[in-house]
Amino acid sequence: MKKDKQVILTALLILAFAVVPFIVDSEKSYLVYSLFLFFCYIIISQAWNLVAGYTGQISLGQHAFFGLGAYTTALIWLNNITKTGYYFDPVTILLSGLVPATIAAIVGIPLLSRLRGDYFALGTLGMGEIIKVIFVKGGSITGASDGLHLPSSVYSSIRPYYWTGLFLAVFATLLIYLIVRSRTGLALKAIREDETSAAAHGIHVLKYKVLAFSIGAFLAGLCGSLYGIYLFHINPDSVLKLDWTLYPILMCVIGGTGTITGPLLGSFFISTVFSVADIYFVQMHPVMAGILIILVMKFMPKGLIGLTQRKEL
Amino acid sequence: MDANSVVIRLERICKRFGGLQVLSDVDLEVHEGEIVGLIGPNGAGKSTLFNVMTSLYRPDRGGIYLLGKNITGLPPHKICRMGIARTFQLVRTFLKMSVLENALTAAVYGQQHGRKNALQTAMEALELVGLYEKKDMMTVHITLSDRRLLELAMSLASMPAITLLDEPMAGLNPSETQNLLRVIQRGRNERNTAVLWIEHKVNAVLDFCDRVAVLDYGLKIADGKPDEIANDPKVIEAYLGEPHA
Amino acid sequence: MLEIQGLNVFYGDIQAVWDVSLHVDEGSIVALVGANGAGKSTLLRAISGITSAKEGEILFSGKSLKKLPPQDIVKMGISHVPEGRRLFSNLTVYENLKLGAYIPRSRRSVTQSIERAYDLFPVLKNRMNQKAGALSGGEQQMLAIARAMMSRPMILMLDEPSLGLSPMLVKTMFELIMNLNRQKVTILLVEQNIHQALKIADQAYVLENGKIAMTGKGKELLSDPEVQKAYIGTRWSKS
Amino acid sequence: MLEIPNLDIFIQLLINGILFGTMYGIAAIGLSLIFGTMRIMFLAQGSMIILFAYVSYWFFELLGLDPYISLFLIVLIGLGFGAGIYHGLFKGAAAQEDKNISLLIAVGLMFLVENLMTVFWTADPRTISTGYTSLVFRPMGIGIPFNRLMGFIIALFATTGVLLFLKKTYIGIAVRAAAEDMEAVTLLGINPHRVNSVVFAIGTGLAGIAGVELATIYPFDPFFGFIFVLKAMIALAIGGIGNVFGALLGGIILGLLESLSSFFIGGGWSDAVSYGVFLLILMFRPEGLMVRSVKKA
Repeated sequence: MKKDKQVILTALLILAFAVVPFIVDSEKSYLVYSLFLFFCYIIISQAWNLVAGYTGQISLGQHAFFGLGAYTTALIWLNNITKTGYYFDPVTILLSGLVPATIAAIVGIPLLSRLRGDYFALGTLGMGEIIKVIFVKGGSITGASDGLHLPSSVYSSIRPYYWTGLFLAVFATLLIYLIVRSRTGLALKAIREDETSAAAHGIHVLKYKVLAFSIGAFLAGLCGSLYGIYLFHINPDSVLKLDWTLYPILMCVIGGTGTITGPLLGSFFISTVFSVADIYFVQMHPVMAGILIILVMKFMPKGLIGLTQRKEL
Repeated sequence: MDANSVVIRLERICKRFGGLQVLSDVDLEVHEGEIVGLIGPNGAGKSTLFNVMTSLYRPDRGGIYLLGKNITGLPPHKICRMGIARTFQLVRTFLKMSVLENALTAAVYGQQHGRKNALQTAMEALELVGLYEKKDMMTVHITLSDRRLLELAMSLASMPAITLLDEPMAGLNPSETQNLLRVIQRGRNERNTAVLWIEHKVNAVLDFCDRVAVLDYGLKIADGKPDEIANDPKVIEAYLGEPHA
Repeated sequence: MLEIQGLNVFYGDIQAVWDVSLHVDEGSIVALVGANGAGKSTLLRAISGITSAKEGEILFSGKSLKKLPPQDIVKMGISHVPEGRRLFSNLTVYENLKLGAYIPRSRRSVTQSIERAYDLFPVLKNRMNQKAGALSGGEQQMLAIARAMMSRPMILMLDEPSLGLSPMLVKTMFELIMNLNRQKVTILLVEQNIHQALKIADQAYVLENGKIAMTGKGKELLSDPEVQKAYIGTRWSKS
Repeated sequence: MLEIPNLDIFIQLLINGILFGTMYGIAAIGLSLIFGTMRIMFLAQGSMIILFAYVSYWFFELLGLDPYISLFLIVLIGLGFGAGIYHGLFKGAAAQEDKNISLLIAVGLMFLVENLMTVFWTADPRTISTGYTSLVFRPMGIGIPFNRLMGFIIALFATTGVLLFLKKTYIGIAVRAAAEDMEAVTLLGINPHRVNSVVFAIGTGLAGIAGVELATIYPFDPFFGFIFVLKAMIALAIGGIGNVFGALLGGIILGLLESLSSFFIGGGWSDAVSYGVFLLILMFRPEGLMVRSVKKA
């Protein structure tokens, strides 16, 4: 009974989000744009949530996969590789997820087998910087520091961005939900709790860590692709900046890592704060992000979700 | 005893840490359905032996044979799936998972061919140790003795050929201890699981085990029936540091 | 001098010490014995303030220690030699000792205290400029005790001083402890080597699963068949 | 084919590398000390350096204060600021088992300082240009810029100072002991918060030195701090944690590596080389960076 209710409520909520562009003037309203950002944040924070919240591996290289996704889309488009239309082309977007996922698997094997805890975090940070250098130094293929320009004339409305974002956010959340509830989820959580014990109970630790890392990269890549299509100008400063790692961390910790609803709450909260900040104090939102991350970690390290959990104890 | 029924055989296991020889030439056999106690003073190398058997450490020399197959150096998860389950001295259950999820993890990943009926196996194991009622609780919220029982249930859920118990009774009160002993016995009776058991409470081991092996400073100094062990002067000396005055 | 009333100690949600009451008289040796995991170390950690989740009362000369952080408890005159010695192995023997006299009261007389430590443990003097990590097990244990004595404590709490030492050294260690006691240092001793511990203890408490199971004079407990049964095993006493 | 440079250029490259590398070294010492007692990588260290570079810049622009004079003032500010940061932000989290909390607070601080600087002072690169900025000594035809030489000398003094502090003072010995075992330190009557705040003060004081040096020799912008802290971590990985002199040496080796690789492979790629070395060390020479955590386990 209770579960049915939740499903119905969730479906209604998604439906409500889906009809927003019909109600407000999507091209003029700031609301549609900020909800679009909200959806992007959900995708990328769920990705980080799987890797860090459920598997216990703090990755500081999420921005690299986000950027890889954006660049993959741009490169496919500009070089006319798949010949499938490109603007909101599902094949391109999917490939933009698969390329980072593959790279994550390749670099993940050495990183995850050799580095634990802080060292893994630092290792992923180094990895992200190397990828950045490769793109900056990629010459004419990647357009160096100026990056790549997509034909922006195809833009007509923000609505397709909005719906694709919504779809991907639902997809990401559902994917994480299903993984976490599956047998794979058991292995991931066991690894988070105690790697040695997990191995002693028959779990192939490296395999599952790489799997989670790779799925995280897949989702980050999808998000990067969508955002890249929105920007039309893909360069290292826009899609390979550390913000794309820090924002998801912030949203996860504010909402509560290792829960499904935590990143949703966190994304909502942060995108609201950012939107308000952008309207009233230009350029201040990264500053506010910094203040928020400190305040949250200092006063409620379990996040918003932690507020409800504490009462149970 | 029939050689075919040997579940695990250790051959001349050696392990050094830095300058310290923790295990020297340890031989040990455990047979099907047998409960073997492993005793010895603190720092004698008992837990290290377990860590070598489950491949958390690689022995410097020597071999480990499970049901006749050489398993030395295989990764820990493979060893678990081949039939060695263990508990840890400092209980290592997965705290932020429910009791059932813990048992389920062991049932899903611990069995070689398993994965079918994992839920049923996990439930049975919980029932066997008497934790069925608490299956939906977060492990972090159950007591230490329940966590020990849960670890035991997890080892049972992986349907092992042998279970290694590392001080399962530490921190349990007498009635909890009785319960634990009953569970160990049931595991043996119903499934013919062999048990190798590190224990500090010597009298429990002597009362309960079919055979007892004694380690001291990394050497196996005795191995035999409980009665023989209890009267072995070498053992008494190892335990008390000096003979009874 | 030290009085514990109805102490309960928790690790997270787990209770490790249950309603323990005990007292340590000035100038005495008190032993806490019991099996691994009986809660002995936890009790010491609670007294010295490292473990903070506790109910009940810990009084030292009538003052409550319950809410104080470890550094303030040391200043009141309680020194704790933790399990496993916990020396600073990259620091020299001298530096280890010097740090022992960190608190203002003892810092003034650090030179005399170090001299006294060398008198008590002459081996340390020969090795004063070596790193503590290079010492043998027995020397390390001596250094750990000497370091704790640097603050000139009134009570010295020792956690398993005989652990990992050869039988010969164990004997020396217990002689040392008695020697310290003769110099008016009150001793609270945690031991698994019950035989030795009970031999030198004025008063002893047997802990089981975090509760006090028995108490009495050390020598009385030593000959108590109940203790024999619990620790050495019924069959062992036959030998 | 690689071009074989003549000896003069090669020596010039070495000297530049060494002189620049000392800055990394100074930052790395701060990181090393903080990691030693708190077990976190203080990722905001780079932003602190940039912050002090700005302070030194504004002292110069507004008050006409020579950077080598304001250095003393900045080090003092740094010491106080560091202790303040510890008490204000990290004190509560330091006691917690979960080190991620401290790590994330450091990340938040980095983010905050970085972006606050951008808001106040824009993202335009700045540099202090004094009468002696372009002064270069030329012993035997090898050019040694005055500012870099000064930086090198100051770094040596600072390192020696830190070493003496750790060897000779009571609290210094306590810092070294705390890097091994904080709990044992508190059992000797030492307040762990005092140790941590001293360590933060020194780390931030060193950031002040590095900031002034940076401002005199290199154009900086708010976001340079992140790159800087990464470089300091690489220096640390090379030199090994817990060894003050090793950290300085690691910085110098990194400086050499960058100077040589940017000449031979080309600027920009030198970063990739540094990060590559970093990853390789993390993975294959764990005794450098990981020695403590292994022992703890």
